[in-house]
Amino acid sequence: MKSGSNLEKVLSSGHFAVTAELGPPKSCDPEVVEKKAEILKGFADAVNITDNQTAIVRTSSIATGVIVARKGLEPVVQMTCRDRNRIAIQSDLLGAAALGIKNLLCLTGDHQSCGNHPQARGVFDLDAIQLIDMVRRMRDEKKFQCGEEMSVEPRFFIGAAANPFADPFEFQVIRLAKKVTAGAEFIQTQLIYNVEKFARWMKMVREMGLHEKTYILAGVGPIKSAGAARYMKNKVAGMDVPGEIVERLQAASDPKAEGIKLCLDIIEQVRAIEGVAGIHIMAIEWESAVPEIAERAGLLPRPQID
Amino acid sequence: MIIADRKPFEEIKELTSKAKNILIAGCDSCVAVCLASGEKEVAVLASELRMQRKMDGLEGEIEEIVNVRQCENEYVDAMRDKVEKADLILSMACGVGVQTLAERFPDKLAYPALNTKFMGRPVEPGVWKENCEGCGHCILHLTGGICPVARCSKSMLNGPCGGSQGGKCEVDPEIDCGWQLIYDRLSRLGQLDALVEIMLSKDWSTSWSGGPRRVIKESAGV
Amino acid sequence: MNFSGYGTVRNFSEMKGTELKESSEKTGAVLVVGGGIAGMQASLDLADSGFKVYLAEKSPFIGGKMTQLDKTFPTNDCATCILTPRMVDVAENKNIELLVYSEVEEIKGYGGNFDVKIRQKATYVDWSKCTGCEECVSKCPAKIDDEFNQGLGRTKAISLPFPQAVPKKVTIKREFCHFFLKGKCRVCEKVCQLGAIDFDDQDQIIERKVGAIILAPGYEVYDAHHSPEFGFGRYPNVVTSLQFERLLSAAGPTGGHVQRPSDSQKPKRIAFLQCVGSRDQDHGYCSSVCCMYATKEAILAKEHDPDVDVDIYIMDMRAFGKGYDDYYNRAVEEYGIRYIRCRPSAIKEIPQSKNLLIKYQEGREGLRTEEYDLAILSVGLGPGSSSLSLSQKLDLQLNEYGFYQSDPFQPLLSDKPGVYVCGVFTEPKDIPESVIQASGCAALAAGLLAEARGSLVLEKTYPPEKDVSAEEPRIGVFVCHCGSNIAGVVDVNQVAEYARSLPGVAYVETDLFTCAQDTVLEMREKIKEHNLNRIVVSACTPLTHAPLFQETMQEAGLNPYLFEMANIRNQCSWVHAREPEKATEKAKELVRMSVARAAHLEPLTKFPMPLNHDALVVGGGISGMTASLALADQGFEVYLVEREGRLGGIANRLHYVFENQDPGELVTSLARKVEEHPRIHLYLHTELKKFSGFVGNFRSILSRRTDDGAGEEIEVEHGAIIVATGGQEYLGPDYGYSRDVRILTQLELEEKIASNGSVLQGIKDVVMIQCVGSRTKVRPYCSRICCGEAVKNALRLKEINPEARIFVLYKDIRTYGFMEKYYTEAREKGVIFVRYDDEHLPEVIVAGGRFGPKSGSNEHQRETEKQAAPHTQDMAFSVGQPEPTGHSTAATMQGRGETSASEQYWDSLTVRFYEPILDEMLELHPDLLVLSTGVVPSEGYEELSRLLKAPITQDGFFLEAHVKLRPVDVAFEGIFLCGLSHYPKYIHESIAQAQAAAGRAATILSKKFLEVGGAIAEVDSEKCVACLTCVRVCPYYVPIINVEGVAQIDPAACQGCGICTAECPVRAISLRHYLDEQIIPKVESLLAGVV
Amino acid sequence: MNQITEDFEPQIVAFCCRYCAYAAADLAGSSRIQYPPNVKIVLLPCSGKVDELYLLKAFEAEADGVYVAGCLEGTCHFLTGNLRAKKRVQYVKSLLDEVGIGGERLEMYNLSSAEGQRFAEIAREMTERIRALGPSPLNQRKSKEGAIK
Repeated sequence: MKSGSNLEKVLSSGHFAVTAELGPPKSCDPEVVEKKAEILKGFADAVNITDNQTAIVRTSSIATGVIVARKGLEPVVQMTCRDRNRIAIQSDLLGAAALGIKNLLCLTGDHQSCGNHPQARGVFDLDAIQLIDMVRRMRDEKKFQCGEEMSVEPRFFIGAAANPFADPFEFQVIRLAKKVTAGAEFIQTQLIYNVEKFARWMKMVREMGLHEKTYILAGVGPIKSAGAARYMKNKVAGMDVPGEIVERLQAASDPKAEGIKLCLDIIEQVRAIEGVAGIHIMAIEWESAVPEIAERAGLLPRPQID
Repeated sequence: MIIADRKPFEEIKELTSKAKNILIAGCDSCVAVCLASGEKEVAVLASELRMQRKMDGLEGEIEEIVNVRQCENEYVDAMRDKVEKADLILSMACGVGVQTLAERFPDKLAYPALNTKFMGRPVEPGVWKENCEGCGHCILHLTGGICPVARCSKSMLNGPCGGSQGGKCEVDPEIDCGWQLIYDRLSRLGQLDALVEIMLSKDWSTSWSGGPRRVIKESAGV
Repeated sequence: MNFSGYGTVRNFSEMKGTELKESSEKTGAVLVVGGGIAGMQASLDLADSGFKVYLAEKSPFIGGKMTQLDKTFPTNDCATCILTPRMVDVAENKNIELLVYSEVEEIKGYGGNFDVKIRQKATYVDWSKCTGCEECVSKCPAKIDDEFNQGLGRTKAISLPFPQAVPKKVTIKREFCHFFLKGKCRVCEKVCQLGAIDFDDQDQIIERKVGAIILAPGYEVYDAHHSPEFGFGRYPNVVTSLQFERLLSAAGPTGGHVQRPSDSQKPKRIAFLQCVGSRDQDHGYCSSVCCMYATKEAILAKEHDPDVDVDIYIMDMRAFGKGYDDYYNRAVEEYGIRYIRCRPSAIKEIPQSKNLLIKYQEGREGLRTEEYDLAILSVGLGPGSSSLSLSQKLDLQLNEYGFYQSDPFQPLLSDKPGVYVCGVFTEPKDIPESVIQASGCAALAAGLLAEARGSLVLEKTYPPEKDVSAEEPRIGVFVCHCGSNIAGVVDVNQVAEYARSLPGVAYVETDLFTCAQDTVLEMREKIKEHNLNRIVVSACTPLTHAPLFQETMQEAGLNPYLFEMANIRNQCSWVHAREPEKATEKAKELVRMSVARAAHLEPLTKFPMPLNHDALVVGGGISGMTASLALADQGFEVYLVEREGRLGGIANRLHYVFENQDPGELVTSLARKVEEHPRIHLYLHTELKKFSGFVGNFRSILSRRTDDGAGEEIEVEHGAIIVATGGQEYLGPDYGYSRDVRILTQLELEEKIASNGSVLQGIKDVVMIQCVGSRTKVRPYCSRICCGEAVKNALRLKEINPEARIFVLYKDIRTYGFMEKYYTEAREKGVIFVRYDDEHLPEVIVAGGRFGPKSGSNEHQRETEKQAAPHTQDMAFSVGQPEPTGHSTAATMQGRGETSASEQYWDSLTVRFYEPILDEMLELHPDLLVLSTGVVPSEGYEELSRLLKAPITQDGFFLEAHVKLRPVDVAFEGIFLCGLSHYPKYIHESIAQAQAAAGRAATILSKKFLEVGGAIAEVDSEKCVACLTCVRVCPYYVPIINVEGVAQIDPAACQGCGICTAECPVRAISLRHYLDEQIIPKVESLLAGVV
Repeated sequence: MNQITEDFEPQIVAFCCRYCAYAAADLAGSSRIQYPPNVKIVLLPCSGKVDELYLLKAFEAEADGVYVAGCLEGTCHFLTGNLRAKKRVQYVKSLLDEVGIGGERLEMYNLSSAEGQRFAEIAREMTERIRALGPSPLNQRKSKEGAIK
């Protein structure tokens, strides 16, 4: 055990893991977080707390993670390289560990131009791989990035993201390998709507044996409407939403119900792919859908491991 | 070379509104080659200002001068006669030129008429793109001759982010994904292996982050 | 080149000393008969390469039929815009004697020495006095139909044919003149203040000695009265295409408003009837241009009024030239012009509305009737009015249609040595083909008379030029009354008075006609008397009159660039006639502007630049060999480079043409001549590797593969280069090609027929598919020769086995010109032609699958598609083809849809296609399927294009400088094109174009020096920052960054447009004669109000 | 204001290429097509010779309107000159807008040498346009003339 987190336990004991996502509010109201945590509690092994997702300012992911943990739900704190240099990141990680955070997802981060402060200077002192490497050395070698030693090390279960739909396709697998080498113990993927392409990607992952070195959680999520699907298809970089999906939602009499049905179909398909160790359900601002999805996908109850 | 672009006239009008005699100083170096300065752009701006000032009832003369490089003391010093007659030097050089003027003529106002943008090159007539941000430690030998520091929006060193799609950057589909270009070029050269290596944290102290920099060539010292 | 005339070299006599001259027994002059575009081109090429030219034209102006055109296809270039400068060049050329209103009376002698008599008709106007002011025209009481406007407008018995006419002189038409008819009037004589009218004028006989004669007498359009079924002359709203051209023209009788004659209303529905006077029983030939001009006129009608509906009744759309199919496609897709595949037999008029009814057959539905407001008869091209008498005088035999049909392998030669033929005289053809033939004739005549080159050309000498550089401006202002043309509106004296007050003006006078002979003579004296160093003529337009005054200045020892004109007639008195006071004010302003510019003018001199007189020819096919011989025969050294180890190119695979000659023999005889010619240096196994320099002084590196495989590099210097890199057969995988030995290309069939025709005797059923690899999405161009190939081979097969059934599946049969008769013959002999279109493509079924044409929406396809391997094994097909069980091999026309189970015939060859008249799918099992595959450029064309800076079209063919008037020149000067590298074409067309390329190259190579300088761009190397802007913007690729690291503009190549000067960010480039210091003061002086 | 507009005779400079626009102006003359006398032509070899500075200098010298006339697009005697001119005219229009003179006082036209009628139309169109806009804000000719008188 690297961290002793619930998520790490679930995965290492061979269970099919379920993680969800919880977006902090654009305010400092803790009740919003608490409400969402209550909804998700018992339906996921851990929940990701996003770090100023899409470069929009929100409550800090570490603080939100602590609130969530108080509610009895295990957080996966996300950490991006956009807003902090290596000094700030290390400092924040020490703080997070001191507050009991055990899971860390390391990301480069969406570009500041995507968010609500496009004039901000992007830091990008490190990239995601360099971040993973740094966190692993902090934990395993008890060293700061500069090489200095520390007495008590932060013990994180280190995660990273992967996007099977970005280009160049083949290179994304190489990049995954680099992340694994750097120290990524679990991987959460971009939202999957093109299962065929994901399966091809997984094939390459398996060929490189990466699925044996890291836990791969397939990113899934319900879509509320054909309009939302079309938006993701056309406007969101790094997303691959096939036309049939848009058409399927378009044709549905109750698009929301169809969106959940679609998500369940995809879960069923990705579960069958060798090397997929769990799913990561992204239902941002639709957290209430997570229990239904977990239930109908037959993923309940969640295992309790001591 | 250094690529620059003229400031909007509205802004130049503001900058010059209090001055009487104005000397517009162009530079025949990088900024002329990227068509932001040189005798012609100086004359165009001078003509615009003369007309605007006449309409606004402002007095004074607009003079024009262009020198070889506005970032060299000797060339700038040769402007002295004309500078003396002016209240304001409106520089159509890059930021380096403006600062040279300010330094050589400590009692004169030297204002910029251009926005200095980046180091780059023309990719087609009328279009210039950024290639180098002067980070101080070149790694082009590792990345197929394409700079990830300047040409990746996040200066990532280990490959593209998840926003790379169809060879384009998530920031703007007009921007090529620098990493796609690196990948394509190394794959053409059969050197994709190089990308498997993890590139560790970059030493940014050689860049602007290390404070204003200088280069010393001992042998060139007089 | 500019209009001033200083661009022409006057130093030919210096060439007498060069090695080009051997003896002077032949006469170094040429008679060109016909002043249309072909005659003008031949005259200019010869005059520019050291020969005296007499240009005889029967009408009172030059320019021919093209002067009447509004626009030209496929670029919609304005005909006047491109033609007028050319006419002015002819008129100004010192070595061309213009004999207009003249006809050949008698020709005696032989090649090298002819004596010709020319009758110059009486004009009843002394042209040495006439200034073209047209005062007489406005007063003449005899109104007549305007011939130039095809009778749609009115003119006078004394008139200028049209405003831009060259020469700009009036002529009295005796048959309409009141004085000649009734014995009194003479109004013109009274109003002419120059005394130019001469009622006693007589025809003159002019005698000249010439070494060669070029016949370019042109054509007449078919007289539509001879087809009474269409009602021309009876129904007012039936007009000819040439009349419609005048209605479209902004300078035409209606000012460019399309109106129907009966009521001057805008037509809403227009019909074109094609082939009126072509492709009928009396005219067994195709006029070659009508499909395209009708398309052009239809497009223009649509541009005039987008709401108009245009239908074109057509049999085949013959868009066989470069860019033509694209133009046709745009007509259909962008303009919505409807092409109806039918030939109506008559037009009927509705008497009340004067609308017109046309009946036509549509598919199986039978007759339909359409109603139109206006019907246009696309009249064909018939023999010229003087063709017959001319041919009789020379004892030349015209063909059944009245054209002089030449030998396809010697297309520009007549039967009479020393007499060359070009233009529509030999066959109906379009402008570029006429221009090509004319340049080719020039080359051949120059070859015949090579030894006499330079013996008769004029060198005009002027007194030494006065150095005015140190002088203050002393400007002489000459204000012209132009009779009453200016003075009737503008107060000329007030203008003159005002001019005296302007700074720098030393002398002012007013003239009745400044351009009158005696005034011009006096101007010389005034220049000397008043020590003038700048001249401003305030009169008409510099476009026509500057050369006259500039020459006068030179005669007075003043540099001709110290001249400026104020256009107070065309741009003032004529256009402000109702506002005399304002016009006078404006005239003063125009004079003020001209004086301001004149004060800043500087003298410019031209200087001689030495050049290399050798030529490099790339490509040793028929075109390359022909071009080489045409140059070598003129005395130039030629380096001929061929990539392969053998001369002949694609022609090595051709075996016969329609007229039965053998291209193989042609190749053999050309190759022998090339190899034996002392001036041709042949390099086989050699390619062009490097190329640099400018017109007159190129340097190339050739790379030759040697036997040891090492290769060697050869450096050659040359003054011009001819690209003759040819083309190759398209060999795509369409229609199952390369999958079955029974599927051949036309060339493969031709080889078969020629080598072993007897094996084909048993062939019963043959299908030919046209447009394979042509007119597709990937290759949208027409390969021009495939229809002829198919008809030619079909006729051969019919000869071998008259019982053979031959089906030709085609989109349009494009047997233009005299080839039409072979198409007719093929149909008479039972060859079946079935039309298909893009919606109904034929399908071929062989073992291995079903095949259509390669459909190509994918842009990358062209790059990636591989040429299918041609058959390497000897073709095993013969009578004993595998017989499908239970069926005869004979084509079974099964009909009706999908019923046949083609799988049954797995070993048979099946062709399925749609038959439009029956409206049914048919299926054939031919013994032979012949694919009429197109022509594609030779490999390496892209690299060559980059090397030469010679642009290519998107289809890969080299792009000429102007599609109509410069068809063998490349925009980058000194490079010329011919043969298939330019576009697919027949052998006779390649030969003519190769000779034309030689003729054009000779205009450079024959000069002892290139005269360069004048109004060209110049770089101030001190200011240049080598930013490359000029290099990138020059449309002629002239500027380079030289070894000193600054821009350099070759004075011989600069065209003087000034684009680079306006782009240069450091203002390092200036265009002489249009300096900023000359232009800006001109503008400022206008606005300064008072100088 | 109306009073001024009626009295106002704009000074308009037309930069014309030799091969088409200038020839069209000549043809308008030969055809005696009438147009207002406010337009004064400056002859250039090609519309591509027209420099941004020529246009600005004309306005600086108090022209009320300026236009450039070249060959029809695609048929420039010098291949691309008229397209270059078009871009420069567009650019100077934006400069004139910035300065406050107004880009609508400058225009680019294309016509063939056979279009004398079109030349006259353009001259009319431009004169009417400038007349409606009134004198250039820089135009002080009236007062100068007054002073001279």
